[in-house]
Amino acid sequence: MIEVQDIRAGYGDGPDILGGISMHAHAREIVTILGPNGCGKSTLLKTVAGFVTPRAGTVRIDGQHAEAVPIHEKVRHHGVGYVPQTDNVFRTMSVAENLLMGARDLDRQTREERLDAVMAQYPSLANKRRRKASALSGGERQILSLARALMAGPRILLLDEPSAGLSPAMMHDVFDAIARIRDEQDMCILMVEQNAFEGLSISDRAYVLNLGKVALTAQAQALLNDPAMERLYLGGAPAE
Amino acid sequence: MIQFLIDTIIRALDLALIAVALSGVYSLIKFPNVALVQYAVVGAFVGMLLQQAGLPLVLALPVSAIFVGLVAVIFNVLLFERLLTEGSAIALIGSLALSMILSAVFLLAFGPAAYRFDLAVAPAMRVLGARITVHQLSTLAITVAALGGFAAILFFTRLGREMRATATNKVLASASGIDTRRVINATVFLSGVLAALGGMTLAMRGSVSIDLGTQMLLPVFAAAILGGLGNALGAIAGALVISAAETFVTNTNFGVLTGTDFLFLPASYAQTASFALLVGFLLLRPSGLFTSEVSRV
Amino acid sequence: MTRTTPALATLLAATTLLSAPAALAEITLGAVIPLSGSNATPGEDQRRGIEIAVKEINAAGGVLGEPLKVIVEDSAGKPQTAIDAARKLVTVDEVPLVIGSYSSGITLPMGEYLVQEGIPHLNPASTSGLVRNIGDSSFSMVGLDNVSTEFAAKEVIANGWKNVAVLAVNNAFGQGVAQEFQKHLEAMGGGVKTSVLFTGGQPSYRRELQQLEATDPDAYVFTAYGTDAALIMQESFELGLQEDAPWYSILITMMNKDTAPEFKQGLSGMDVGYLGAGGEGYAATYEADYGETFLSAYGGYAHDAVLFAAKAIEKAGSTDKQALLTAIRALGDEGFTGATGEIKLDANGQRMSQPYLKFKVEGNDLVQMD
Amino acid sequence: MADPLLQLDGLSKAFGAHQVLDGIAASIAPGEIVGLLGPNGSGKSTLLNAISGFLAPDGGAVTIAGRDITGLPAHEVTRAGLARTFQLPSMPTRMTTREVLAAGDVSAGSARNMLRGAAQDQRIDQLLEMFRLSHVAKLPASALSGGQKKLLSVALALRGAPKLLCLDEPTAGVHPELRSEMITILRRAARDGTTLLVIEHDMLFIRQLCSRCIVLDRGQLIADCAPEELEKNAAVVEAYLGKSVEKGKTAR
Amino acid sequence: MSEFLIHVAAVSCLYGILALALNLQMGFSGLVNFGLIALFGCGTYGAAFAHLWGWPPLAGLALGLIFAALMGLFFARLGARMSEDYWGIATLSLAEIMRLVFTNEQALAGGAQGVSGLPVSFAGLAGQGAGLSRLALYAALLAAAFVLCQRITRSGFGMALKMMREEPQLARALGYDLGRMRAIVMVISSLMAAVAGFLYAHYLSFVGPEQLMSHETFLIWSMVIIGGIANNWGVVAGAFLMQFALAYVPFVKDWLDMPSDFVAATRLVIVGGGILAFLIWRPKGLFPERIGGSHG
Repeated sequence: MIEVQDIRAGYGDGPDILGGISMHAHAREIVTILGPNGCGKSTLLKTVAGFVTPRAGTVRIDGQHAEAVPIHEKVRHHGVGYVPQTDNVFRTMSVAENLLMGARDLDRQTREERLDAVMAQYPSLANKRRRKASALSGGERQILSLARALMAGPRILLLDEPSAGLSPAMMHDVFDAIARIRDEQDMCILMVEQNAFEGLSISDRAYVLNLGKVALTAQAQALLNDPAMERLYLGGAPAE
Repeated sequence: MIQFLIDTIIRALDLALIAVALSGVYSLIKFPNVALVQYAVVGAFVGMLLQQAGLPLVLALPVSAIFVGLVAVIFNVLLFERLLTEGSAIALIGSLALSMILSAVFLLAFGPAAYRFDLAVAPAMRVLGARITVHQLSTLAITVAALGGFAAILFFTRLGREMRATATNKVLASASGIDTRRVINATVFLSGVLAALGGMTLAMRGSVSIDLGTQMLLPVFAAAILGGLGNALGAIAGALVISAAETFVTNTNFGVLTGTDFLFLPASYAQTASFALLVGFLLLRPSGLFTSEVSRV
Repeated sequence: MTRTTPALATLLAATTLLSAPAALAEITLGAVIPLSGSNATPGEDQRRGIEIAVKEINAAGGVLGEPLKVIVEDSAGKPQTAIDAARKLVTVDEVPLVIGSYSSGITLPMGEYLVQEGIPHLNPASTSGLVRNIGDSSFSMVGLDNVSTEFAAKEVIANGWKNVAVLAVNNAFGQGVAQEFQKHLEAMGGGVKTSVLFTGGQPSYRRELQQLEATDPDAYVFTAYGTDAALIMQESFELGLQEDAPWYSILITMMNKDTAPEFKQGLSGMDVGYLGAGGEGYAATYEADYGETFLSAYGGYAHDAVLFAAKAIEKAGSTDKQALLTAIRALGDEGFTGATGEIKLDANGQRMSQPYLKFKVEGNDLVQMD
Repeated sequence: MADPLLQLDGLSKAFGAHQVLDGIAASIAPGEIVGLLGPNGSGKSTLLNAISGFLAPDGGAVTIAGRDITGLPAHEVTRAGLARTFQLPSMPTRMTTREVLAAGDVSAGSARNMLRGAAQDQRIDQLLEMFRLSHVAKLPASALSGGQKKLLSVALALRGAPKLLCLDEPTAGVHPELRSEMITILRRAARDGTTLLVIEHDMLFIRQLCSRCIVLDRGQLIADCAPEELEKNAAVVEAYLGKSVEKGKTAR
Repeated sequence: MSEFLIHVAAVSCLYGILALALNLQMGFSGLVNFGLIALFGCGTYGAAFAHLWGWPPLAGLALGLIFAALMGLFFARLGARMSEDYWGIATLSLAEIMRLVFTNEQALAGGAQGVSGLPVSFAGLAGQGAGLSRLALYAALLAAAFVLCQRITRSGFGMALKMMREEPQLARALGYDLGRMRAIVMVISSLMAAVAGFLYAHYLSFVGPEQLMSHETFLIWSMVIIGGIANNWGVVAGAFLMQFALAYVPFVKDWLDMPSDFVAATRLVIVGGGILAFLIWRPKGLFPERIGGSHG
């Protein structure tokens, strides 16, 4: 569903952060992007999402060119959902309002139905629907952000470090939720993750980036069993 | 005392609409747009021209407000979107420059004289010993209605939700499918409408000349900053504080201090009061009076 | 290199402009008056006065046989602009004499500049007592405030108003009027409860008016220009200040034109006499040319300043500065009759006698009282 | 152990309700190279900011070479002998690499140097050479690659001959060639007497360089041991991998 | 040389000094000062007080310099805690407070009517001598200010200023006391502005609050932006360009026979439009900053 060909990208007048990356992801698949800080993981995700326009190369969604499509259009017309790393909720707005933000284009009835469905699925949110999002814990925010992205009924989900700043228990909850979403909704999930083992344990495939290039790509299970992972999860270049 | 309260409220009326407009736009595009005070003058002049052209006042007000809203959007698209890529200070300088150009346009089109709406003027009513004029009441009504309408849009409509969402988290807003540029321009439009109404209500109470914008600039800023730039409704509170300070400075008889019967400070010290308050405030609490957000480092 | 091109081009263009001299043989005078800013109305009146005077003189054969021309520059109501304008007149147009300006705050610094340059200066409007000190090549075509405020104070006492509140525009003129008026009134046994100076161009003067009202005076005495005065009158009407006590205007023609009739009922005041004996012709021409009556009292003085200057040049026989100064002094001694009556100058070069008039408002117009 | 160079006593910092640093106590002896580890969000960068004066801690004390520097502004901390780099070194767009290095000598900022020429050429040339930056000396510093910027920022930090150098991920995103360069440079600095505190994810780097590691998790110090012992440390493995986590066992 | 040309050139020199001062603040140190005219006003009112109190003119200069240094320090102190746009508004406010106080306090330098009759420098010289002597003096001072700015901005201190402008965080980590540097920059540039103000007062022979209108500050801004931010040559060129452009507006009015409001309006348009046009189409100005200007 996502096909990226030879993209180069960077910010402003700065150098290329992505130096020609190709990758792809299908429906009902979690693809994780790994790599040390500064390797370009987040930039790749942002380029796929449409926050960054690539300097060269193509991004296709469902076979259609989407390099120059800004994120809000992708969300509304291409079935893309995006969850940023930090600052991933509208802090000054209530939980219910946060969720409704995810379902802007739906008619009232569908919106209410989805809202009820989400509340049923994540009871921790249901109890706090009138609370301001700033009052939620980190894990609850992550779930809220995920739920917000799901409200629009996307087919592709882009997640930027969903485990950042979470305690292991919360991290489990979040990753469980992500895996469930893939299985229940046939979602295509592209995820950037620092926490390699946790991330890989729910992933199908992974790309390891280094210095703006794909250093390694493999099935998640294969990577998990790779003895080099000890080094890899801490960010070293696997080529050594 | 009653007179003090009324004077404070009337002065707050001068400031509130424009200050709210300034703060509202600031929440989305993080630079203080100085040209907004000039939009108020545009609104007043256009409103008066429309009335002269035979439009009844009830029509002239909204038509002029919408016109100014559109003008604000045009300037935003042509000018400020570009300048903001260079930074907020550059956009601020650009808005100062735009203000100067607008002044020049006013000067050529209207000359230096002061203008008023064609309104019947009646002597003030006495309420509890204080004087209130009809136009003060009608502009109070317009201002309250406009601010109420703005608050209603902000809190009860989809656009308002999107405005608040974009203000709190622009990235997430676009990730939720919001066309943030459109939301920003909608807000800019509303700010133009508010500013124009501010200018027109001022003109209904007194008169408008080309200097109005310059005179309003700092008190309006003081109100908006005191209210916490970006906190639209805080600007109303800011306007009240500023106008109370100004009214105190001009309404107080300092004669007792010097042993004379009457000693009033020059009324233009009212402005000095608001600037001094502003500078003092910025020194003590650079983020404003009514900011609730804990900013993260 | 290309970068400097626009700058060079601008300079070149500017210099070309500069070096295009007035080819015609003309006698050229300069005038600096407020054509923009809050005094634009009296400024326009002055411009008309000058225009009429130039026409009259040229119709009668010009000065020294040459056509007369007056270059009018805008002071914009700002000293700096006025001095720059005067500098342009003196150094570029090389005029032998400059007329100007309107308000004392402008006339003083500009006059001092002209005195330093040794260029004769004719003051057609400013009445501040400080004008007397500008210098010995500066002359006034109008009587100064010490005379006018004394007249006003007498009027106020005669009306039975003992304690008054004074409102004056915050500039050299207004400050002078307020001080002089208070001095004269107190000398006559009256008193000023408070003097409020206001800054022009505001959207509202409620604050100043409320300060005045708080002193509960017998009458309000004020002096203000054009649209500022109009708003003051409107707001004092709205606030009911006109019901409580009468209003009296010093130099009433400055404000009458811009104020709507409903806000100035019962207003009285004084002004310089803008028409002396022999001024009827001027009034008639003015109305014929501009289709309305005088905008202010000061057009006539500007008009007379031009006539006075022309006559002095004739007398001097040239535009040489020294000769012209001598001629001006001589003319001031022997007296000269213009539209505003006889102009005789004292040793300080100031007009000695000055007609003043009492006015009251009827409808939209000023009616002269005897 | 000799008198500690850096001493942290119960250092705490909270952002709103979120306790980012929760009573950190540690000490570093002169000449040590210490790795500062911990998963994302564990408080490493906050700790560095609190030590270096970029954040005022809520409680606790920081002592460097016996001097209490708690709550001092950043420039005074630097002058007390502590230099630091940033995780994402952002460099000026309107200054060349050479100019940035010229500004790196803090004495330049005193009024005395106001009229003195900027570039003490030889010293800067040496630095450019040493940090393999000669070929980019005349480029705007912002145009350097991520790795070059990291080298430049280390060069800047070392110019003041600090007692303690705190590095925030010095090799992340750095090209392998420059990476070994960086290690050489840091080793040399250590040999010359600079004490190092390094935030780093790369275990290889940690093993190559560090004699000791301290590990943070959720604002608390959970381990202080040699790098070899990390894998055996249950708390560390749990914090990093979450492998042996059972629900309910987690803190808070 | 025409006297008017000498006049415009002389005023351009004074504005060149002001533009250099603003450039030092804004161009090299990133200090967005919208109250520059207040520092200029310290110089003009220093001269005015000396004149009023019968002091020799040079005492007025000393007075103006002291005022300016104090005011500059206060500005710097304010800037310690504010983001740049807030600081801009705060400095604008301070300049307005100063203007309003001088407008309303008659006891203080004449209130709205200002102080006139200050001795004009070199007034005693005959013919064009006075004008040319003034021009020579101003040009020499402009050259001195230029050399000073050039030296400062190319020195190690200049590098430190640029570092503060672009990467304040990094500058702090390097041990720079930004508050102190801001104070030094503000004092130096304030003194420059005050010298220009003092000379201007003794050139115009008049000091009044109208000279402190905020439009004057923006005029100097336009010189810096059009000439080239952080380029000392550029801002001096900008000062001359703007002064000449403005000085010739009245001639254009005569030429085109435009109404009198044309002059005031055209000045506003030249300043405002110049700023906008350059911000949009050539944000680096006519003479862009030379990156790496301190070497090679």
